[in-house]
Amino acid sequence: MKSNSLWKDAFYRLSKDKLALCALFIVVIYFLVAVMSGAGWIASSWSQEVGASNLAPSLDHLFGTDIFGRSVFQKLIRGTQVAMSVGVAAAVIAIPIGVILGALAGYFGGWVDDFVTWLYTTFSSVPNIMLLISITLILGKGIFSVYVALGATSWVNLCRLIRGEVMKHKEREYVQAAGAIGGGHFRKLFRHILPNVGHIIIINTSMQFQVAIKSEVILSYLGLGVQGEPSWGTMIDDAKLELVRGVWWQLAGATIAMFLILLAFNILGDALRDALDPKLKGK
Amino acid sequence: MSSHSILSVKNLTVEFQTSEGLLRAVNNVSFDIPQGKTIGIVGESGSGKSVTSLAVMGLLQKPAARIPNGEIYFNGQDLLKFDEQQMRSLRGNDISMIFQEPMTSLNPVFKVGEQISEALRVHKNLSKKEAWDKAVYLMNQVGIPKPELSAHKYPHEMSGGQKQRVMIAMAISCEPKLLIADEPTTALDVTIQKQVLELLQKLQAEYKMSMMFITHDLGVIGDIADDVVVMYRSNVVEKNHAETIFQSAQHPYTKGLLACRPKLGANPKRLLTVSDFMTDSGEEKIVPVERVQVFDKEIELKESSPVLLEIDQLVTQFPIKGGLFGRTVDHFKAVDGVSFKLKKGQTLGLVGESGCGKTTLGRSILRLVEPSSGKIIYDGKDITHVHHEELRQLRKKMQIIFQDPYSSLNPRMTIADILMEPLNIHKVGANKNERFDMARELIEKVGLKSNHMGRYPHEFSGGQRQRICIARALMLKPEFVICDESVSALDVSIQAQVLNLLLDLQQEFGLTYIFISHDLGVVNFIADEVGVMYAGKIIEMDKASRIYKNAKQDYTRSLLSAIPKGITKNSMAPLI
Amino acid sequence: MTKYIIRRLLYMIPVLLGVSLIIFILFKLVSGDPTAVLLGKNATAKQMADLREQLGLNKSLWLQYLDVVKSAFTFDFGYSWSTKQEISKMILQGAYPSLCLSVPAFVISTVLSLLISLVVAYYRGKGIDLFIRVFCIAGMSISALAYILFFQWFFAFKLGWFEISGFEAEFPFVISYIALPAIIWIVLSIGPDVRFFRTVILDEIYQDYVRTARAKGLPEVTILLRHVLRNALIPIITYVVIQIPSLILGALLLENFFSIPGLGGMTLNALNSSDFPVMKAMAILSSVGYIIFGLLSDILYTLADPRIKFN
Amino acid sequence: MKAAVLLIGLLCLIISCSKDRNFDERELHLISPEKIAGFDPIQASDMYSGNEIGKVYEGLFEFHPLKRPYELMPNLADALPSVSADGLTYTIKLKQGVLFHDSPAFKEGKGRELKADDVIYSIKRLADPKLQAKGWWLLDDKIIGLNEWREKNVAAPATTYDEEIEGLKKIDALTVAFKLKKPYPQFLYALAMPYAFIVPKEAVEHFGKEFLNHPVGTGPFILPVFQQSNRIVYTKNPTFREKLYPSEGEEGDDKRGLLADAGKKIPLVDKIIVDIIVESQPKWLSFQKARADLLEIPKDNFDSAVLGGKELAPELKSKGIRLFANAQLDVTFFAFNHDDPLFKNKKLRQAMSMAWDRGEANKLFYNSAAVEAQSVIPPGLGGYRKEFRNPFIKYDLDMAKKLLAEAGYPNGKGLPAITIQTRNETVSRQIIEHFAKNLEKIGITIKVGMNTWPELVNKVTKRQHQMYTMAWGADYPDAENFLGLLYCPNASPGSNGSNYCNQDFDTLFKTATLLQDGPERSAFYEKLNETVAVDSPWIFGFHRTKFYLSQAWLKNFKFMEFNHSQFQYLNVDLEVKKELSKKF
Repeated sequence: MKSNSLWKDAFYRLSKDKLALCALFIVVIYFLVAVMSGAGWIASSWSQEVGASNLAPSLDHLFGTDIFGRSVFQKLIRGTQVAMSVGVAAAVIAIPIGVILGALAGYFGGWVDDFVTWLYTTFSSVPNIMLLISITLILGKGIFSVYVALGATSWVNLCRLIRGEVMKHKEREYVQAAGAIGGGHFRKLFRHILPNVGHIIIINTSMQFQVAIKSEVILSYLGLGVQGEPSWGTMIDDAKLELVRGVWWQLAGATIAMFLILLAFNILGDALRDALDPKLKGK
Repeated sequence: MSSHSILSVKNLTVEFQTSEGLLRAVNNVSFDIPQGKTIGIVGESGSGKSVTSLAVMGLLQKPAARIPNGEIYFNGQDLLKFDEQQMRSLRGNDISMIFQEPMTSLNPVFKVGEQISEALRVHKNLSKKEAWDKAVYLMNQVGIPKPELSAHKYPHEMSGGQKQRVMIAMAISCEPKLLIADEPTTALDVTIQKQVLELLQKLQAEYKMSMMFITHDLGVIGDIADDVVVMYRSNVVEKNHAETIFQSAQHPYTKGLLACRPKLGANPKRLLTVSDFMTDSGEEKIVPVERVQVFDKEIELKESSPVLLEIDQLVTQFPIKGGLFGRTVDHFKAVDGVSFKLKKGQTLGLVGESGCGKTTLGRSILRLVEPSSGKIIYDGKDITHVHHEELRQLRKKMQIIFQDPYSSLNPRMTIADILMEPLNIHKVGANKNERFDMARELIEKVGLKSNHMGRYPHEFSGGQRQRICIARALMLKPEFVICDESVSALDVSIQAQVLNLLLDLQQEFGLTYIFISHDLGVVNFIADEVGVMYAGKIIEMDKASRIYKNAKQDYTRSLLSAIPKGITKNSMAPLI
Repeated sequence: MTKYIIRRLLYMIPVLLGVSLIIFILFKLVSGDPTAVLLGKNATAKQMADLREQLGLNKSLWLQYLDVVKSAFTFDFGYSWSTKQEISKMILQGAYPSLCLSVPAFVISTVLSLLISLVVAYYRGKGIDLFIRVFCIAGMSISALAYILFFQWFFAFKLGWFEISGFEAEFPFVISYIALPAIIWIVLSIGPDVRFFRTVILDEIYQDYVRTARAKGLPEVTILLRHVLRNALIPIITYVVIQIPSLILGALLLENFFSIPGLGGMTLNALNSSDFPVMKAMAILSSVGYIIFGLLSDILYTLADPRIKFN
Repeated sequence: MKAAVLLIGLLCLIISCSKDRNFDERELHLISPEKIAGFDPIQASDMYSGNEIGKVYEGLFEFHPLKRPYELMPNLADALPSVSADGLTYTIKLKQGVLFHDSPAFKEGKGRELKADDVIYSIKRLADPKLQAKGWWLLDDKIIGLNEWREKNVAAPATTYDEEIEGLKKIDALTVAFKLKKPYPQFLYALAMPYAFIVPKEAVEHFGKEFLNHPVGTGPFILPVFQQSNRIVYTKNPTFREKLYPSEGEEGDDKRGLLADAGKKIPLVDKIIVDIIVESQPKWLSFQKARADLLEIPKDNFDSAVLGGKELAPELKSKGIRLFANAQLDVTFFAFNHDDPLFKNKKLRQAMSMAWDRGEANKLFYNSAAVEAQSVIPPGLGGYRKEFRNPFIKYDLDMAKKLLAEAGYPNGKGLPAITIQTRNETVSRQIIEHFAKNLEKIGITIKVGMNTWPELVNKVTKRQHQMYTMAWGADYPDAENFLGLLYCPNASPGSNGSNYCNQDFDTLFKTATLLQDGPERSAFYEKLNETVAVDSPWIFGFHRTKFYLSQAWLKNFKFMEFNHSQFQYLNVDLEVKKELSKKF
């Protein structure tokens, strides 16, 4: 019995897109690296000295060594964990808030909608960078605050998108039909509407992911990033002082590592949108 | 190639590169359009008729589409050998086209006057002023009132019919030799459809154009086409003079098409469909005689049955917001004091043009929209204000089938899930297996196969989806079903099948229907009693047969006269 | 329309109240007790207590919130804690350099992106489309910091094309100072812009009215520039206009690295010195900007799209 | 093609927009790494503000630009003061004919002469409770009647300056007498600090809250209006008094050419242009492009400027650039919070101190140019003894492990992770990372806590930290300024952020601070310094070295710790500049 859900369809389309597959491959690799270094299987000895201070890249040290003689390559690997976890955590925080608020507002309208609209208008009115910085300051430095800060700033966009989409779907006949067979609000919203706006969440998350990774760099530059763990942000921050004395490999390493994953996410995001957005289907 | 042909298509084949592989949309199609004549191309959706017209216009999406063989001669020149530059000077100038969907085919941000004058400025080198004047003249020609003013309007400020008139004005602006009309009236109400058809006829004569008229509804082109080409599954199955086609169609598919449209004044028990004439593989079937019989439906049958539904002075209004704080300043009455009674087992047809309030009425009765005043009495019980559990229980008895089979099924659910959902909600059936069996039983009743259960809605055609909708509505074994334009979006051939299905089901389950449609022909076929709605009110209500014979209101009569007769000018309807 | 504008302006009140609340809560928690910093390393406890009283930090929370609300509506921001300067004056002085950088960079990048996305849309699906898309995406996948460090070293120092850092208000000297940061800004924003514009334009290109235009025999370029662009402009306007208030905030990193005395650097300084009044002022200012330009974009939207009426 | 031409044309246009160099005027180009808040002397708490304020304002005394160790000389005062026998009354006579800058604040816009009243006004202003001066601590509880006057005005709607104060008396139009409550040997240093620079009442009243943007002083340069900008341009003060370049200095100064301008009227340059550049890359690049005459080398550019810690890179040498390396009067440290019972354990403190490889840190962070701190007092101040060695700063892992075991945490077992708070700067972070890496070897886990400056200060003053790291720079050349960091009454919120309390130390310190400068006091200081070192109240870090690079054409530069008045002595050799500029 052959059956093709829209998701399967989308992934079928995705699998035809070689560029997107490459991107997906890179993302998966990064995730694997992140998980493995998180579990301590690889790069667990990043804090060990492997050579003299600031050695240039060579076959022994792929990306050279940093000021303490630690392997930049190992730090890069370790930094992957921070970058990916920042993205995941931001999504884990932002998605429930954004989706629930957006769905409730879009579905029920009225004062619920007024309240949620007010909430996200207010939030989006305050400059993002200020929210980011002040939240990290409140919660104290460290990776956890970075998670929360990024989550707290990225739900807004998702909420707005979900709200709009739910409003659109609420009027669709299949939702009316669910009402006509006696389905309640809960069923209409969660069983019918939300699965149909799921692609928005996926697309948005893939976009937010790279925003999160980039924000980590800015926060690190401001000295508010992750501490006690190498992250790409702190590596680039180090580089701003090292570059003039010719130590370019930390910057190069972190930039390349970041470049690859951001590129992959961007391409994947585009491909996902093409594959999942029914509006573009068949074009 | 006959020398008097303006367009001559020879052995045209069009293929599309899709993710599933190569798809042949048009296969070895040949036909001619004689100078000054109209040729009708008929076929159901997906039969390749629109692709053919786009191939003629050179508007196929490259590189997805390719033409492996064939020739298209226009005025003796092979268009397929033209480059884009040459095609462009031809398009809108010598060959022009009208599309099905006037709502989206006009650019929403330009004034219609500008849009009409655009082609004139490109092809005829007219100045802005000259082109505008010509546009106003053309708008007058196509019968748009106050053309000077209307030229300044934006598309959204016009009705659907007017938009299609604008499209026509645009198409004829450069006095083309060939006009391609791709389902120009499908999206319009019947009355408007009739006007547009008349207009096209008039213009054709005036401008001495040739016309290629594409439709799924043979009935529509009865009045207008000289020759008819019937397409079925990418192939031309029959082409001949219109009269010949109507009188003695050769191909079973053509016969089916001719027979499937409900005809006024001749009420068969059920409609004939293509499948009555032809097997799935395309072989001819012998039509069983008893299915062709014509007789007036027995009315007295249900006279004695009890009243199931009584509507009393029902009003449904929507607030109009305004003022500084979005207060409600006024109300728009979509349903304005409607009353009627419906007996058990009967079918009430509600007809009216779009915006007359018929859909709101249907939803108000089901309490999907809250009525503002009046009473709904169902089975002797006032249900106007029941809530929660009571309302939920009511849903078991009252169901609705929506218009658009594409949007009324949740695209993320399998058919089994869709059909089992009402059972889940109302806790019918002991367990999942039992529910699944119930769903399977019904899906077979509506003419689908049980192995369809695991599929998703987008894997089905429009007609099949409507069957699924019907099955879903019947899952809870309701007594009363509202069919809201349930067949309007379907091709005529499919429409007939669905109508038959509805009748069969009514008989089997003893259902009571309210059947809402803009097509009086369809309503007349299916309903025992017909109510004509206009501006939120029922202006006339009578037995179906009587409405047809002696309508009291002018409005009703205009609706009646707009129904395509499905016959040519000089012949009566052939009945095989 | 007047009614609509008034209503939207009135909506500013609840939003501003909300913004004030967020700012108050965040910065109240962040800034904690600023007195130790404001008084320098040798401050005495007595002095700190006096200052707390002076700054109104001993007032009830409710009254302190009211102060924030008051300044949100009166635009009276008072004096900076750390520099003792009048904040409105600081903002006025910082706005010019910030705008000198952000406005040209913003305009150029928007126009350039639009041009690129039209080209990309014209050649959609072809090699050039893919190339430009990948190029844009690649451009936005590099951290701003990396661009700054490299461009400054290479273009300003090695090649000597631009001033390394600094700012001069006078024209035309200002160009040599802002050109490089502006270029970096453009490089950074072209990626997301092109990606958005391209999507919007492609959404339109597959609409029925484009087919109608083709059937009229219009050349592809005319269709793109006249029919498609005009419709695509509607979402583009919103996207562009809503970014304008962020121009006032300036570019934090760019201003810092190129020593442009703008509002970005000022905000950063304020954050680093717990200068609550300055942060408050900047947050309020950009929120008001956001609301006003939100309104403006809605009005432009309505002007660009005849289908939408004010209601 | 067209686009390319257009682009090149545009580029040429941009390049042509750069300003040409000025070789006709003696311009001094300087870089300041921090934003300047404003020009109010009483708020000038950091060195960089002090540098700017010192160009337009002057104090009664200043440090001699050439002599070392630092020596005070009269500036606005006519001579060093006469001090009463009990050391409590200082009588100071002012120079005659010193004019304030021309300003609209004065009658007819002409700057008037400096009077004794201005001195009294400026000191009162420092004490004004409404102004919350950052420099108040200098005079807090020092001058008779000043604290009472301050208290009285806390609640008053406006401060009244008219009231006479006993300790602050005008003797005649040009003479002031200060009466102190108790001996305050650092009093003259206090008067030499920017906080106590002299401002005219008229300007303060005329400009009101905007006074900080309209500096009106007596200094060698003028700045009519200060704008929040990243460039400050000063011009020579045309009405500046006859002040001459000193004709004597430290030994060898004449050989270094520092006395070439002896006897010339200062200031020696016509204009000073200060660019504020925060980030180190543009700073360094600007200097290399000759956009600045003097550069305090950002630590991390050291390698590319200097080879092997001594020599200048050849491409810099060839441009005539010179390197100056000078020990700073400062100390860096990791402070324990002695409130924390954990750190009452002396052996733990010592173990931690001995596990840190200071030699490596010196190499990594200070290019091996810093001096390892044995205790609090930096070299160059009375109380520092070169021979003194603190046994507990030696890098000795075995010893450290042993001490740790004795402290009750063998191999770090049972010891919780320790968080060190620091400022959110790259180098601070790296130093703690290095420290943490070292301590890991004996089994101690260190975590980093990054803070904005205000946060760090807050945590320290509120005692909400386990450990923190900071550097302390001298306010004036007296070891009291350093030893006070461990004085119990100074505990948080005072300057003793580690809340270290040691009764013996306190008693000794109290006695020492009342003594006037001299060998007796130095002996006291030495004792204090060396006994406290062994107790390891902090983990001592370094006394850092500051590096400056100067262009060949910059004359008379000599490193100064308290350099706010230094710039008037600098000179630019235009000939050399014109010649060398071709090389850039």
